[in-house]
Amino acid sequence: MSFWIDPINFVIAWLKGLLESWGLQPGLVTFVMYLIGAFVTTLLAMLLVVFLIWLERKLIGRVQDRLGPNRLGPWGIFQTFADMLKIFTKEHITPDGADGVAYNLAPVISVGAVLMVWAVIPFTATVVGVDFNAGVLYLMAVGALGEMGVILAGWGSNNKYAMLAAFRAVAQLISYEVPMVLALMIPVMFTGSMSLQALVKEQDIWFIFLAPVAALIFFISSIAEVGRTPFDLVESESELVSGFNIEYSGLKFGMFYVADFLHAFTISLLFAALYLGGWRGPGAEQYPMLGFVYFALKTAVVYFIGILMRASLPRFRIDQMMDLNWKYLTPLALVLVAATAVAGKIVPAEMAGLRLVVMLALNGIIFAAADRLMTRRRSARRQVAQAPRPVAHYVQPAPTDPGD
Amino acid sequence: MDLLTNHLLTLILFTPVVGAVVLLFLPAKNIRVLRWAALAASLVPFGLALGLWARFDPSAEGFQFVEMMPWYPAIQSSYHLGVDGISLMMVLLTVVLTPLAVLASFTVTERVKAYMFLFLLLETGMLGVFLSLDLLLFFVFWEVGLVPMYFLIAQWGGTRRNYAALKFILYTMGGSLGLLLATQMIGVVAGTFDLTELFQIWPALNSGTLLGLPMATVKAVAFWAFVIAFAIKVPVWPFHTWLPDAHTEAPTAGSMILAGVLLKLGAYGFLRLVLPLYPLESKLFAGWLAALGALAIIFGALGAFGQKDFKRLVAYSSINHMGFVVLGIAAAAAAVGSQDAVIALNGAVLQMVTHGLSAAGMFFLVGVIYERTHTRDLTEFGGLFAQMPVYGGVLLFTAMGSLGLPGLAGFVSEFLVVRGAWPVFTLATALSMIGLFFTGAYILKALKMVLHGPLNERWKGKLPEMSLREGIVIAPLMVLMLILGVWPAWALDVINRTVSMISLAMSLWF
Amino acid sequence: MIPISWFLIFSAALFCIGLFGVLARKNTIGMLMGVELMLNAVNINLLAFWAYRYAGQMNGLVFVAIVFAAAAAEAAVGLALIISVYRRRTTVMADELNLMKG
Amino acid sequence: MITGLQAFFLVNALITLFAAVKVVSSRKLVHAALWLVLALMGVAATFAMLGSRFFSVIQVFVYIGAIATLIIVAVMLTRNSMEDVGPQVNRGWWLPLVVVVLLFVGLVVVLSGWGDFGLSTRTVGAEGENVMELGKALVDPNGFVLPFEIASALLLGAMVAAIYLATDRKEGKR
Amino acid sequence: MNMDLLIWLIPLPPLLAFAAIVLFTNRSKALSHSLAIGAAGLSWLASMVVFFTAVGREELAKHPLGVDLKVNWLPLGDGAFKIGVQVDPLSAVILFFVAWTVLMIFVYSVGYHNFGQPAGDHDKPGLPPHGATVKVKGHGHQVPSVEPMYSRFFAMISLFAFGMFLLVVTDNLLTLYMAWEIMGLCSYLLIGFWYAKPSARDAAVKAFLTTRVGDMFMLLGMAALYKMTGTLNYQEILANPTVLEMLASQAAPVLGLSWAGLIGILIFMGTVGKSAQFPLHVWLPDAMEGPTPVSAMIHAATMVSAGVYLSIRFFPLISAGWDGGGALTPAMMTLAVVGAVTALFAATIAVAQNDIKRVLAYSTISQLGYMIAALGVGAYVAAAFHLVTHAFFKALLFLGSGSVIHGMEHGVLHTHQHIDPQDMQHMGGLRKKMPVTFWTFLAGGLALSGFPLVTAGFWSKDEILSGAFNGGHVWVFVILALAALLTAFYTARQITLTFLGQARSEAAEHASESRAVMTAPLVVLAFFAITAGWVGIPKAFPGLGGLVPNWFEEFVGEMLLVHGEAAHHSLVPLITSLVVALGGLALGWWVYRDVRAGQKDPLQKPLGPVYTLLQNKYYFDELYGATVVRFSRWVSEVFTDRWLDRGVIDGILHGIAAAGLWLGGVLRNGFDLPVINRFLGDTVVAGGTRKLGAETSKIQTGRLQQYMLMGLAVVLAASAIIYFFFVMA
Repeated sequence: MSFWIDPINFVIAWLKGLLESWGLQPGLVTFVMYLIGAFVTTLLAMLLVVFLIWLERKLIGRVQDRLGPNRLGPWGIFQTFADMLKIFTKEHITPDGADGVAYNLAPVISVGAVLMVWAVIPFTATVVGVDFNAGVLYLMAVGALGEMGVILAGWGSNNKYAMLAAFRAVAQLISYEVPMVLALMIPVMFTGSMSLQALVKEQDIWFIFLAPVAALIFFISSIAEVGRTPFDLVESESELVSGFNIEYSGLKFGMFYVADFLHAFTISLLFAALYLGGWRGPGAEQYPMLGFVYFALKTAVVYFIGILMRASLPRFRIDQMMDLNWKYLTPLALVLVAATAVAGKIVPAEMAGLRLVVMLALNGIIFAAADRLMTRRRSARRQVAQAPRPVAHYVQPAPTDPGD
Repeated sequence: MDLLTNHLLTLILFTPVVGAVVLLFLPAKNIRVLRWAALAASLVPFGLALGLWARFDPSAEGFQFVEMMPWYPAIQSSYHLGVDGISLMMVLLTVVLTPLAVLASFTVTERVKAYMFLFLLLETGMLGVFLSLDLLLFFVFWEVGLVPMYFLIAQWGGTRRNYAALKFILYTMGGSLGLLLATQMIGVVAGTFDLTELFQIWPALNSGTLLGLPMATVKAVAFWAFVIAFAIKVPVWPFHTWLPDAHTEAPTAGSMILAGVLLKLGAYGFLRLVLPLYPLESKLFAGWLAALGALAIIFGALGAFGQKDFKRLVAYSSINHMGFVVLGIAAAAAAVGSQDAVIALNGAVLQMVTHGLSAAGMFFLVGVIYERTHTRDLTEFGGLFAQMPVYGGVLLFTAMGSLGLPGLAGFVSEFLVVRGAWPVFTLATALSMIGLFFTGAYILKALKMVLHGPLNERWKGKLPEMSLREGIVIAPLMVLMLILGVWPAWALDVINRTVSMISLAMSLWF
Repeated sequence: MIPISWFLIFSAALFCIGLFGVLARKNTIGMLMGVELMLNAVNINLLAFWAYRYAGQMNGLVFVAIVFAAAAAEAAVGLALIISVYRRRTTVMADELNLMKG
Repeated sequence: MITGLQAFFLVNALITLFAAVKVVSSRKLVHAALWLVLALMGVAATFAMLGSRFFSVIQVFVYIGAIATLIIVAVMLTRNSMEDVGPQVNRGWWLPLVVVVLLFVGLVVVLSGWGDFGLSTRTVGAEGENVMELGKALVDPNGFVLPFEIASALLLGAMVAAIYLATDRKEGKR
Repeated sequence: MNMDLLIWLIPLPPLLAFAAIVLFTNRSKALSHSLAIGAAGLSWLASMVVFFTAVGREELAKHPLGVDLKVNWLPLGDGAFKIGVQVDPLSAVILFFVAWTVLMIFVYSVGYHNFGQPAGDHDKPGLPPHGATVKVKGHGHQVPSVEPMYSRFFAMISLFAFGMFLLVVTDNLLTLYMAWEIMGLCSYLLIGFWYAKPSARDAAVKAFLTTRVGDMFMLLGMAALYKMTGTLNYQEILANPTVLEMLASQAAPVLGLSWAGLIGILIFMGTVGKSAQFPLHVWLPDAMEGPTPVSAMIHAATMVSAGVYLSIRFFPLISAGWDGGGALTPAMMTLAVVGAVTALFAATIAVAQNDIKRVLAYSTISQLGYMIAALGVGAYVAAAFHLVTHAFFKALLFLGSGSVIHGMEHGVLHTHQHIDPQDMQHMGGLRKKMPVTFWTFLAGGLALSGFPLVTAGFWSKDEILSGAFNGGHVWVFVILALAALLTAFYTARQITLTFLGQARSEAAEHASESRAVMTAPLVVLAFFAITAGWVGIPKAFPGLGGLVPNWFEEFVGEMLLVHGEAAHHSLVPLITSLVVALGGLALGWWVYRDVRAGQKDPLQKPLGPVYTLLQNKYYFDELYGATVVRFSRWVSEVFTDRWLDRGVIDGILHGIAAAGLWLGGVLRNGFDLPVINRFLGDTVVAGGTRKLGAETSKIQTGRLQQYMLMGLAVVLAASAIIYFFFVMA
């Protein structure tokens, strides 16, 4: 194994040999290696966030016809460092009546939950933290931990806005987990495994082509999971001031902030891994580092789309958000899972071309049907809304027959 | 996929119930959702049954897709399902007609939830009768099919619905009592309810007693109990008077199912139970049955010709048509083992299918016109062809299918029955031609009074043409009628082998 | 290796603690939490027997899965009930809910 | 001599049991809920130690992600129970305690009479459970499809029931 | 192309045209008739190819075309019922005239239904068009209007054509029956084409039901035949001496007939209904309610021909056991009697009819009787020959009469005179107004009356007469000769009244010739009406015999397994036919040569009540109405419905129900209420339970946890006891 082909594993092997040569037990070596891996990954992720924050501000600025950060360093690239410095040096404030444990635990859980995701992501053909036979489930489980952070923050702050926001957030997160899991079921069905590495390896055809609608659902619900525009009801300023983290400042606020950005990036990673073939690309098997580049590029594209959405879409109302989930995405995902399961059985994986055509057609049909239903409902509601209403006095409306 | 193939029948059987239960949890006010959900629930067994048909091997002997599980081990009753050619055709008929009937019921606005619930329950009852290979199970499903129909008539029926529903339930319940009695007797004497076993042991049973009665008496009692139960359901003249009332008062879709499938239960009972279990008795009494069949043909047709109520006319036509089924069965029982018997049975089973299609279509079309005019009195129509040309064409087509016009479904089966019955019951067959003649007479009478003649000014410009939904309901029936008439081989392929086997098995007892 | 007895005793202890919660907590939500603990104890038992004796079979795992389902259902319905009761009677204390008194 | 794994088990068990005790004794219900989370985590770790990674993840997902969150939300929704910091156990709390201790003792006694009580060799391999096999067993007609379907129906029923119960059906207001 | 396949394809284009018109093109009149005519043209083309191939084939009767391609239609028992096609000499000649007439009628219909004319002022679907007003130079001007249901008409006649082609090319009785019934349906639809007219509506029902009577017998005959032979294929039955022998020798259970006789008569009953033979002839004159091309379709090209075709086809069966001379079989005797009676009977009625189409209708019945009678005496080839020639000239006559009516309608619209355009009393002198129609009609009329030598009718009729005479059946010969005389007479009457003399109404003065699209088919058919006879000039005919080979005899005669005795040509029938034809024509012209407007029929006075009897068709309709129709209505409405079902059966049911109610009431009042409710209910059971409940309810505190604790304690104690005392011990 040469350094140039697979530098990371080369370093790992070297470190391992080094530690073993010190006479440590093999179990302990593994443990230490995991520790080092986790540390390095975490560090990288944290550093990445610094860059992401700058990137996002810059991009959104451009979308909104502004310049964005432009003072510190070339293209304002050091702006984030300045912000960091400021946050690090701020005083730790704990509000009156706050529940100390919950209040202080919340930011840690938030960041931790996001970082834990990175443990199972296959970065290249050879580099993956834990190739876990229930990796997809693990993703969901870890996501669930994030909710815990939000709810603790909301409750611990002893602030009714924070509390309300936390409720909203939890409602939103739990709700959108449902279509997300269902959308994840489809790649799992194609692969027959819940291991992420296996999922990536199976994507001779990217799953976004085999299951475009599932990809769409996953993308939408993962944005909702992150709580970004247009799903940022949690922090709708006019209603909830600033959301569940209103009472936080300084480093603790910073941790929420980091968790937010990191989460956004993580879902892009996941999307790229699950639907865009992850590290797969020409030559990635032979030169794993090339896979890393592919993966990064795909992630960047997804992330970029996410930012564009954030910059261009208005916020949902809470009922719209819930409607979208329960009345649209969830049923759609359910139908999709069932239909894909049947179609997948009928057209075996060996007939790749046929399978691709069938799946595309199926997705198209289902999506068109769902869209049609949705449109009709919406227009029906609009008609009701536009109907003239009695102004001066209230008249008991005659019971209408919804069947006609 | 194993689940699908190994338990296909169970799936077909119980998906309507599952759908019905799901319906219970939907909001009662959202009628649209209820309707579509019911339709979807009835389409699932349709799809599954198509799969069943595709996997069915028409050349194989005996029952296929057999499922057997202990159900009531204490009395040797088991959950035993299976299909052969006859039951497959009946299942197909049921699953085709039910979605159409549900679609036809989209005009029901009162208590839609209960209505659809009952409908889906009814479907399971009917399918259960066709699929079960256990006498007790057969009886259970027989009753399951009965009750929803009662409520459908009594709750959503016409003006005299209570009388009609009561007559229906009492009459058929009376028959069912006999069925229950016979089932019990057979179960106790033979020690099993399993039909495949009973086919082997019951006809051979000659010794032993039950409650001190000699076996011959027991068998005769059970035989007549069966015959009367099924004769009422078919209905064979003179047990037929419940039918015009029930049909006339039932809601449109109820009539469709009643005529399309429920009547077939009786004939199916003859084919599945009476003939194989009582080959000797059947042959002995076949003459009487043939006579009753011929009388049903003649008096059914005459009765229809004498009606002024459109729906009653169509109802009597069912008696007329089912008479051919009875005649065919009687001929098969008498000429057991010969080519005539096979042809007659083929004809009888095919007639069950074709009558299911045409009668359902006719009842639906009566419903269509009734919804527009709120009358069924033939004298109040007239000249509607000009108002509703598409409806007129469709009615003409369906009526011709019912009349047995060659090229449409009814003819093939009628010809086969006549061919099969002629050498056996020459006189009855010849007399039944009177009925066949009057079939033409009443059909033309209906057409003449509804479509032709000067337009009744009352309806001028008031009758909208058939809607798309109505078109969708009737179109499959029309297509099937045409296909069966032009190319009946695909259906007969399925039936032929089975009825040959039945006939052969019966002949072994002589 | 860890003997199975450790797991069994651990689960027994967890079960008893949960049971105590169910029996002694005033608050119905607290009782519910006790139930969850008991169910977890059961699962530990199931998995322990599975791991030590019947790893080739699926019975234990299947049962664990079903316990999970039951637990989820129980939590959902239980909490919904509690909230519903709370709406009507503004209390969730078990000793105040005695409509069943004969 | 206690191995690393045994030590880890003991630490984990102690933490879990302690958290469980806090669950049933904590005065603040929200704290109790948080302790519950910790206890459940401990159980998840125990699952992992038993070789079932799948169920340990499921434990986190279902119990912590769903059930514990639900409980916390419920606690917060029933406001005055949250503010109630008085004694959280019934007056006659000693009676259950006695019963429970008796039960524990009885369980241990009964269990210790079991021949395999000291069994310490596992039959499960290092790779843990085979999720694929589990899945197949769940939908196999000769396996567990019936329990599985019943459980599904139970979940569905629970969902419907929960929605029904929680819907505020005051007149004129939705 | 494969000839077998081509034969299969002959009936197909009209069917497709029918489907296409019904489903797609019924909005467009031009498209609809183009489709229909195109389809008829394709069928015509295919038929011609098949016909000429067949003509050129050696030993066609033994090896018909198209028999190699069969399909399993019905799997039955161990075998299957096969259907297929065959073209043997008989079907070939039928195919020839069917193809020609069908095509001509299709073309003619375009003009008849006024294609290209404006839509009518008050026209409604279901009624004949009443004419449209067109403004020409400022003032209104009535012209014929286009039929509102134009497309429907073409759809229906396409289906009709399909039925006929199918009937001709099929190789078995079952398919023939199917085609037969399809045509029955079409005739029902077409006769009732103007369905809003009550008369048309009733005529349609009458036609359908009357023919259905025959069909029922035919169905029985078919069943019996199938049972006896195990097949319905022509070749296997009719060309198979052993089968025929078997059928002829086995006795049937009815009337001492052999099976061949019984089946033959049953099948012949189908012909009686379809070809309107006595006594089922009543529907055919009424069928004139349909549009004229329909009358032509029904009476010439298709339906009635189909009936005779069936009888000709089954002649080997009907004549099974007949050795070519000597005594007729019972079935043949039936045919001879029915045919002869019909021929004379219908001819007498025709003499007294005034409606131009009704005359032709009765004439048709009469001519069909001729053919049947010919079959009855064993003149197989003559019957087929007359069938062919009759088809041509009768189609010509009907279309011609349609053209006359059209011209009269034109006059009616022009003059606003309220007269029946079909009544010959109002016509006269149309010879000059409508020359093409006149000359073609004349050709047809002469052929019908058997004008010697030049017309087709003469040759075929002569052959029948000589067949009857030479076969020794003098009574048949006499009746047929009488009928021929009457035929010539009423033909002359018709032509004289219509075309000759002076116009007897204003409308007739303003009548005008029809358009070319109508007259061109007339010319074509007139050609065949003249020439079709020359292919069948008997060898023994004095002078002409042998100049032209008797192709028809050779070609069709091949079909027969048993030939009649060699025709020793006698001069008696020849002279008879000359005399009756010329005499009848002359007499007719002489009687009617100058009938004036408003004048009564010259025959009315000399014949007196007989004339009234004839004019009212021997009161057959009234007779049937008073007996059959009334009886069946009484049986159905009163006997079955009111007495049997509602009275007897329901009465018994209601009696049972009343008895049940009474019993229930007695039980309730006599047992339930006093014994169970008061005694048992109030004192023993309920009271005790209530007390017990009150006692035990005290331990119900309503506290969940206490219950649980109690339960747990009990369980714990129980388990401990069990464990320590049973397990440990």
